[in-house]
Amino acid sequence: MMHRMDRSVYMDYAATTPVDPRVTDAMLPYLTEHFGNPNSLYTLGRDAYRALESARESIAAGVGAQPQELVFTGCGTESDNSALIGISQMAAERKSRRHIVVSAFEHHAVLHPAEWLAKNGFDLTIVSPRADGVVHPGDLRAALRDDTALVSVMAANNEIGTIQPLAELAEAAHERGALFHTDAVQALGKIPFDVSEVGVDAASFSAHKIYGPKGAGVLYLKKGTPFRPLLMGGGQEFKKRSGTQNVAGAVAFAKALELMLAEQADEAERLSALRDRVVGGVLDGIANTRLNGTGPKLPGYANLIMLGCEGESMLLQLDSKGIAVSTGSACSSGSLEPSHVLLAIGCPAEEAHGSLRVTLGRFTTDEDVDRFLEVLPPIVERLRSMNPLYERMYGA
Amino acid sequence: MMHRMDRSVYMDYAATTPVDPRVTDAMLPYLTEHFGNPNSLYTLGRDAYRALESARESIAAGVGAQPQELVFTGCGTESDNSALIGISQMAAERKSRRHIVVSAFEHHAVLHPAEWLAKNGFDLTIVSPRADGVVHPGDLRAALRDDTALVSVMAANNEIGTIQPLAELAEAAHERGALFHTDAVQALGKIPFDVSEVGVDAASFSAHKIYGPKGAGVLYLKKGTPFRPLLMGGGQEFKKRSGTQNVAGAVAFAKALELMLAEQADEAERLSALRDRVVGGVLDGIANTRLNGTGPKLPGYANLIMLGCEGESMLLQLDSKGIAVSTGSACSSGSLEPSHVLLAIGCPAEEAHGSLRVTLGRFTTDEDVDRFLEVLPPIVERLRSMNPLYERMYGA
Amino acid sequence: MYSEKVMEHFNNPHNVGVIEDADGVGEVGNPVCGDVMKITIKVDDDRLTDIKFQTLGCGAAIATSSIITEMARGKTLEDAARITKQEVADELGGLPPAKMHCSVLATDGLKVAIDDYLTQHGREPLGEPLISSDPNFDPHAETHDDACDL
Amino acid sequence: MYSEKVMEHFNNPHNVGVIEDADGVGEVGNPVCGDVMKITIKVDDDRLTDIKFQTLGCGAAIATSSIITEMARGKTLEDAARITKQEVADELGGLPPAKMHCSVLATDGLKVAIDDYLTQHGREPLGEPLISSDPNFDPHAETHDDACDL
Ligand SMILES: Cc1ncc(COP(=O)(O)O)c(C=O)c1O
Ligand SMILES: Cc1ncc(COP(=O)(O)O)c(C=O)c1O
Repeated sequence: MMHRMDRSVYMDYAATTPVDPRVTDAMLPYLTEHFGNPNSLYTLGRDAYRALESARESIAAGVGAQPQELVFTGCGTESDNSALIGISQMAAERKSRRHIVVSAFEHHAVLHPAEWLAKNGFDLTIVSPRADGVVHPGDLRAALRDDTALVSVMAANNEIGTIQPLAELAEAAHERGALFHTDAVQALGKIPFDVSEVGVDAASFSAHKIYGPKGAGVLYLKKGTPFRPLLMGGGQEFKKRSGTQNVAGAVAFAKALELMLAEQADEAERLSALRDRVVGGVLDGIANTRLNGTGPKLPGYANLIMLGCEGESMLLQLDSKGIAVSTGSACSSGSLEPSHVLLAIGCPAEEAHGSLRVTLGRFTTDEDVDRFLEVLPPIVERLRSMNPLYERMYGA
Repeated sequence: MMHRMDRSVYMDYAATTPVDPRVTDAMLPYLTEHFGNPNSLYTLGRDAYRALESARESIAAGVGAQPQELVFTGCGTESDNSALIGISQMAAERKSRRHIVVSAFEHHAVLHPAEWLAKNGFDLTIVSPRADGVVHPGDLRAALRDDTALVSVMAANNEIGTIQPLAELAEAAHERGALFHTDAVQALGKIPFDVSEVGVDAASFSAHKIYGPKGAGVLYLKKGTPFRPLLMGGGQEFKKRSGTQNVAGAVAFAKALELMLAEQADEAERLSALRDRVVGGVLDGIANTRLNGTGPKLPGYANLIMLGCEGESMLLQLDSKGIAVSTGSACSSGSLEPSHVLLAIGCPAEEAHGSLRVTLGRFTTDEDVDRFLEVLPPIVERLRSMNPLYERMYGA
Repeated sequence: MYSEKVMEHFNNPHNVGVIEDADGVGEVGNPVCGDVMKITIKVDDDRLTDIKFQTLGCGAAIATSSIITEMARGKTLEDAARITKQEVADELGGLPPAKMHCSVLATDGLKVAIDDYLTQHGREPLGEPLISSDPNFDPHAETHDDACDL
Repeated sequence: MYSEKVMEHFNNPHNVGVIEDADGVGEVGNPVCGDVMKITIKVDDDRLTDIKFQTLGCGAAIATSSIITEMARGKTLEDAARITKQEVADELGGLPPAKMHCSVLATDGLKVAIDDYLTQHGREPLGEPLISSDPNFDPHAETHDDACDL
């Protein structure tokens, strides 16, 4: 029997979030009473259709888009894949542009389709973020070509939380006639984000990062953006994504975003303060620790390095005390290479293995932070004492 | 103000179904308490992972597959697209087979990817079903070639409900070294269906047709079937479908299938009897009506032609009396061509415009059928009286 | 999908029927395409004094048929023949884009009936001659892409 | 993910530490790859009388280190050096496939320590020589595809 704490402390909001009870309440009727297919003509179907469309309007208003510019998808990954493949292939067909650019620390949902395109007729350039965790517009400019079809840089990084200068990046792309997509899965609702202000052509979102359900995504496609659908069939979603729409998921997404926006300013302040306590507590309280990424960050995000510890061990030890965090250590993923994000910002592999990603959210309390700061130091100490190299590498 | 009935009668179970309360109960905890990301290593994540995997095992047992042969997807359409494109492209790469065969009355989620493949390096042969609504194995044999990569024929048709001789069709494909996929979205749970008994290499399923939520699909891929993923990213689902898994959706799917299988025999009998009442009532009670598809059918499915009526009008009139059915008339879809399914089985266009699809399900009662049989005849009569050609074309 | 006014006219269409001693008759559409309209008119002093219709078709086809009889009654033949499909749609509070072709059925039907009256009286028809009984006649052909091409 | 036994050994690893007057020392792995193991042994009459380890690494790395000290203690050098990674994994109630390489760390570490003892005493080493201090040494290289290739 494992010794477990009564109180569990969730600090991995970047991985996923619980569905907010207000969101569950909003979506439930669309599973049960209002279960109609939104493509059906009778009352039950039209009710579902109206719910779907008002969810679309509400999300559109929330991100500064027109309702017809939003496509409901099955997840953030589908939004990313559709944007990368659908836009690039159509831009290639229409304008013979066959070059794409992505940043090195994109989520794999962007990187892998980009690599797939590179094997299927496209040239791919990968731009590195700098050590601050930011893709610098000048670096993007240097990567652009006259035949660049699409640039994809995320709005905020999922591991280190750094916010990207989207408006400048999009402008750089547009100067060369390229389209610009951003993976805004992590940024949505946490910081102001308006597609028309930043001037992106496409953006990806996912419900389960903002207290909505898993399996509900949105793709913003600016009017007129060349696109071919990834999923073909019944022609739903303005023929841009076939498949019976997940009405409950769409309603949930809209409600979740509405709550994020209503609470954004307060939450940003509250979570930044909590994050500062986490970071301060770790850096001041534990020797040989440091913070990754110096650029501006999403509220509540901290990526910390505990030199001489391995991430998965820390994670499991914290879990046995009821604390949930994640790590960029390779071992947690079953591969051997540590997080491509940390490597991309120049973090040496041996340090990246000792990373902890701590991401706070709606239900994080001061007591959670207290508990984390109480539990972590002895774990780090114990693991370091078991590390045959610790004294040699990091000893005083 | 529209005059509405208190009691509404849903007879479009083939379009979608309400989520069974037992399914809602099963899935809810995975939205709220057990919200972890199944790819996270800590307890909360492992709990979600276990739920996901036990859902997979349960569904696998239900369809005669191994758990690792099932991939959770975002909908039936995604399963179909993934199978058609993922298998064909990989089979082409590995075995230089560049020919595919699909039936003419497949769902568009199969037809459109097939047509897309035909524009992207493949030859496509379309096999017609016969007037009985069945694809005859001999007709498939005649379409096969030595370089056929994939054959896709649905397990049961969504508009006329006819059940296809899958085992013979799959055998015919295999004889020529081709792989066989079936869209079993409509058949699942309603008739015995076992992937290893029928010997298919791939099969598509969707939760919302079996009293589960919209936005949750499954793709069966027999071990060793060549495949490239449509959605690339985090490498979830054995690298066959990236994207954070919809754990609640998977749990719901498993529960929904469990209930379908437990009640299958009884429901088949009950729904067949109700369907016979519908069909008998219409054919006996209304002149110039007929039934589409003489082959064996899914329980509860009837596709009726009311000569001299247009489908959408009937549908809307029925709706104003609280009855929900669908039609294969073009006008309901915004295109002008009536249902490709009805045309494929040789139904003339002018008759197809007068089709009503009546599909009964778990919550259909005897009273529902009574009400339908009471309400329909005057509607048909009235519409015929407004049809300038009725007497000329169908008058006694 | 449909406006309230469309549903009103669909559920309770005005002027359904056939004028037995009509002065003009128009029949357009094609059952293969799923919609057929027959319109009969009474004319007095170049004004439409009565109009009746019969329509096989979808909700929009029936509603546009119904509303055009209301819009045209009392108008001169010339004014009535000038009613556009957009005016018909507007009068109904709009139509879904996919259904705009249905208002062509109504305006075409009316024009054919008026021209029938004019030619019967040895006068010049107002529109281009429409051959309503041709089974290959397609009133939609100009108005959208995916025309009925069976 | 991990079996109960793995978690037990991970949470309460046996024989952690360094034998100060060890008869043999083995150190394998590489911090760049995220796992390093150091093993110290006492030998009496060609039998392992004491073993201690220190490991930097994931849960599986620590658990396999812990269990191999238990498995090897009391065995002859030859028997101990013959413990396979599969035996280590089995003893723990199995390891996730992606973690199988961790049991190589443990078996290799033990072999290096035994060979260190043997060579110190002028005897033939049992295994192929492993150069544990080479920063490019990769104990995983043979065992799976996506090896640490930084
Ligand atoms: C036979 C068939 N295949 C595929 C689908 C598509 O499934 P989904 O709506 O889950 O995308 C449906 C239903 O819409 C169907 O009836
Ligand atoms: C930046 C980013 N993009 C894309 C995704 C994928 O979203 P989903 O899990 O909904 O497929 C995630 C999270 O998993 C993410 O953090």
